[in-house]
Amino acid sequence: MSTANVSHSSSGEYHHHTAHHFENAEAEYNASKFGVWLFLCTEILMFGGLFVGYIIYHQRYPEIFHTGAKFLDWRLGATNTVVLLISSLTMALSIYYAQVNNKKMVLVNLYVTLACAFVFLGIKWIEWSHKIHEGLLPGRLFHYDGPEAAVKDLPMYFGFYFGMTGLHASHVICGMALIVWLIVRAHKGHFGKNYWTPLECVGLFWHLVDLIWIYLFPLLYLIG
Amino acid sequence: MASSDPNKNYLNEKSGLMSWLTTLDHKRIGVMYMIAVMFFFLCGGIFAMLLRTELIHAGPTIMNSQQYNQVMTLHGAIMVFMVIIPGIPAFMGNFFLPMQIGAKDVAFPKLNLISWYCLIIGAIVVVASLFYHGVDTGWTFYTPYSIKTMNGTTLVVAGAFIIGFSSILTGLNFVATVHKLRAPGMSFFRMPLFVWALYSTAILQVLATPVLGITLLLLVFERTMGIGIFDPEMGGDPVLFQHFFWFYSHPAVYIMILPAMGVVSELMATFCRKPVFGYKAVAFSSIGIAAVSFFVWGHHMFVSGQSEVAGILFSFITMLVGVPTAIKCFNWVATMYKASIRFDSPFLFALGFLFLFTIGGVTGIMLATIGFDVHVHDTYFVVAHFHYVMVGGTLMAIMGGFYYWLPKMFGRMYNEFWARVTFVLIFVGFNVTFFPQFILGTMGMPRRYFDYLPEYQPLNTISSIGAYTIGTGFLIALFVILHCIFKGEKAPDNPWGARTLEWQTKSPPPHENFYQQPVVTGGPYEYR
Amino acid sequence: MFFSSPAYASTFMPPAGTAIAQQVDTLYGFLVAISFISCVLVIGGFVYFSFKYRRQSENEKGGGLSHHNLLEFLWSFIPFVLFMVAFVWGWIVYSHLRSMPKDGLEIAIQAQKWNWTFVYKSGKSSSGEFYVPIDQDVKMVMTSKDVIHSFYVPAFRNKQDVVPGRYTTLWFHPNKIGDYQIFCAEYCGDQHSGMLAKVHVVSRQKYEEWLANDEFKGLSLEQVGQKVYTSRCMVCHNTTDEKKIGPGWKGIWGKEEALEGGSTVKVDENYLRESIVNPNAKIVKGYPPAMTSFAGQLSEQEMLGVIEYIKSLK
Amino acid sequence: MAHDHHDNEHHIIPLGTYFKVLGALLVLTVLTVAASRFDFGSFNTIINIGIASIKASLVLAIFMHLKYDDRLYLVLILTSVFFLIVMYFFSVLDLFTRISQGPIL
Repeated sequence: MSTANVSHSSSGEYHHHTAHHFENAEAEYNASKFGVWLFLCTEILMFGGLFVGYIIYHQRYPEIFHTGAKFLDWRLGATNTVVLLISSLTMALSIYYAQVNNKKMVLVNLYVTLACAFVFLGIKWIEWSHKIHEGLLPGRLFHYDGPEAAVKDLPMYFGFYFGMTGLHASHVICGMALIVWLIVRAHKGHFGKNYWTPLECVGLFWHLVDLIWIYLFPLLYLIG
Repeated sequence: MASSDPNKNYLNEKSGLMSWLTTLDHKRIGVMYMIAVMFFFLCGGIFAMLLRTELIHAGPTIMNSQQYNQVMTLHGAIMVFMVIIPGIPAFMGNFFLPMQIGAKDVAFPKLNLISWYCLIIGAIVVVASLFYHGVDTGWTFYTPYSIKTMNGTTLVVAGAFIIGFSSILTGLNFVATVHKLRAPGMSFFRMPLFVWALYSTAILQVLATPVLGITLLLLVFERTMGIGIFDPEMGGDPVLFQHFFWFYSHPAVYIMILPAMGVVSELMATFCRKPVFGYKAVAFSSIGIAAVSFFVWGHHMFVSGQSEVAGILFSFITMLVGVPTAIKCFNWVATMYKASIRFDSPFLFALGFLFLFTIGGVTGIMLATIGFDVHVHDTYFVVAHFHYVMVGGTLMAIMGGFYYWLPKMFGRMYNEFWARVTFVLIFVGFNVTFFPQFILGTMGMPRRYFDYLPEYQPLNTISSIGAYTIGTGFLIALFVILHCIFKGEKAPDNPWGARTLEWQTKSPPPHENFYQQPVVTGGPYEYR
Repeated sequence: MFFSSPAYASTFMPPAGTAIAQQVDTLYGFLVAISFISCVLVIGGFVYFSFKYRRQSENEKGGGLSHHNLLEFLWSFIPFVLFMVAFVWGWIVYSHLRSMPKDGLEIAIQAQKWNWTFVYKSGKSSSGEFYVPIDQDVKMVMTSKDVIHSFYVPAFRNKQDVVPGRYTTLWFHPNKIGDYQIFCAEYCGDQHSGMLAKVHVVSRQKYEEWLANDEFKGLSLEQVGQKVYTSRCMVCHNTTDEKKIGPGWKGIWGKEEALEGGSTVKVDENYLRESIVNPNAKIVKGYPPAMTSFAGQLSEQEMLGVIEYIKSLK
Repeated sequence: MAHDHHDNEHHIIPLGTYFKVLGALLVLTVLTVAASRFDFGSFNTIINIGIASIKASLVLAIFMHLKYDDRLYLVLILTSVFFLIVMYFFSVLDLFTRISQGPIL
């Protein structure tokens, strides 16, 4: 988020110029991390609002949520959790390798993280298309005619399901775009033991996306 | 450091529209916010005049009920989301926060520019709803009415969602700037009180606005897919929407008033030429108000079907949030004891703020008393209360801040006589408009009424006449400001003899604010 | 502010119709008094200081003290005590306002976009006119058929939102005969300001009489329809042919009406009956789907009366 | 405020710790799935949220370096979670203390 004007000093080693209004790179690094942590608070509060709504309605209409959860395949959810945990690890490793100046491993880990993200979206797409195919859609679009449809207001569960997983998937896609941006810069050799701020900032965002899925998985999938 | 060429400053350093639209200088972004907020205030003001013209006497006067509902909604939405929330923090805060703490810029200049574009894009989306059947839900978008009504509402809700990001990013920027970019020697208790007020506002903006974001997003899903979370026909609970909405919207009213209190603290210190009485008390009450503001939103829902237990608890906590506000008022009055007071128009507006905000505050306590609130809830008593606090509070402070900082922002002096004319017109017009509305509310006239019973006629006519006086006052103020920016005569660097950092540099200030990094040794208001 | 004496101040309140309304008035008088005093203190204070400490010479500095612990404690503690007194008094009055009496005359209120319907236990329902006997606890159980409304009687100092999808309650004990205005206090759309009704507090004997008599006795079907029109339909439909919220009724009987979505329908008895019970089935071209259904609210006699009345509007 | 620039004294977490944390997270995932097999009634939600919070604090502490960073970031996160709890508490306080009223006709 800081102005990264790029210049290559003589030894080909990339040297990041600190923005004019910061004293030194250290102050800029701290400010950037502080800014990202504040942004993570806004994300927690946004998703938190949705979780509060979910828990309140779960307490008021337990049978809707228990019937709804039966349609979800917890095995797919569990695999997605494992996939995201691994992507979280490889993201953290990419920062570790940047700190020890091993530029090749930074790239490897970023690619693995990106791959995990694609796998996650793939599994997500399988689940969504299965629901859309069966007509288990939110609100007015709901046209499922199985026995469970007798439960009053069942579409509300799928309103929450598509709302929460949709919002989370959109954040996964934003995370993937940021990782591609990191990969491009890593190829240019921007990251090393003197400068890895963007890596850490995108890493923090990615870990938060994983954190939200850690809460989402039990609340949505494991209440059957 | 700034280029030492004396006649180079942030205004003429680069020229051309693109240099403005892609600027990363917090001062230029502040000026761009000023232009945007003044324009939106003009639109909101026109809608206000239309409302009051319609209510001059009972029955349709210049529009039918559907048009009245749309004008009422747009007046509320524009004034809240586009004038009063970005008003002081984004315009004066962006310009003066970095200067008052001796920094060269805000922590994230690019983010600062993005937040300005969020406001503009959001505003365009809101205005686009006019050409798509309009919106008539009131600025609160209560469900299930907002779900079923005309489809301009989706655009206004999406617009407000985008404007929310402008508020979040500004708050995020200010918290990071205050924590990380203070000048050497400037500890937290040497910061001016304007910075304290903006810091507590920024915390509110960061922590409260995201919940509005998710609420408006759910409302858009509700309208497009009918997910039924807030729709009683599909199992939802409309009162839960009110809980979600007001969880943001009450901290939002403190986002509106805290910066105004910051401006008034600055004006008090400068024009009484002494430190503000009880600096630590005023600073901590800003933080106190920000903290307690998250616990009181239920007083907007005393009669909404909320349970009695919750109502009583919210009434009790609302009384607690009244105490730090009262402390601030008493501290300002105590500042004037044994002071050396100069009656320039910024100070007149500060006194106007004190007068009107006191009435706004005490009527707030009356409304917090749940036994009485049941009678006057959703009546003109509430309309009068929040106009006394928002127009009498925040707008008086915006005008006071404008006149106070114009010499610093543009290096030119405003016309003192005409500025005082605007004060008299606005102050008198305001009381004539909104004081009768207290009485209308006690007599039981509900709010958002297009047509009213004959017994409310005389007071409504008086109120409309007062509204025209405020209108003229603000219009003259617009000319005073425009005249000052383009044709005002040169102003000295520190016309008021103020001690805060932004007055210790040239006006208009150079690109990097200071020629050499200021080192702070004493408090912000050392006059001896 | 409102002149110092609280009693004088409450003259702005509409005449109180219940005992609890008196309590709200005294609370209101107390609140006005402490507000007036604190305004005089603060405003008087700074006006006096601003005159006394005008700047005498150009470089005169402000002196005075910058903090004073006792003073700061006092002006935090005294407002706190005053606010707590206001809170507790408010709590007591609120509990009176909201504690439902065990036995009382139970009446169901149905709010609908832009009129109130009162349904008595005897099955009699009246729209816009709410007859209650004097000196009797009246319990109202309210629900809305479409959006949130709010049942507000200024004379009884009481209001309660009427939320669709659930029942909210309100009660009062009228102790003065008279007619009191009912407002809708929660924004509910176009005719929010037109959603008015009246509480008629009458003697018990007159109340029994009103409850028993069939207001349509001896009236022709057309006159019944005219009565139903004035109490329910006038808010949205004109008897001329010009548009209000819904289409005007003059000369529409037997006419071929163009509908949204291109098709047309002949205005006859079953079209009108269907439009009353399920209005969104066939909407006339150029009109918003704003009408909520009157299913279960109109008796057969009233339905026939409205149709008869429309026929008579040539 | 000025830090010396040459040696970044940022704490570098040893490689092994990352893999240990991943292991712990996977075990907890298995645990939470297993816990959902049994029906503890309304206790289930509390267990779900409990295990999820342990996993979350592991990710926060190690993967996001919160353990070795400025205390301020932890305060920020806890304040946001605290205000969410406040929102939940007051909304639920209202929803579950309403005197339920049925139709009378």
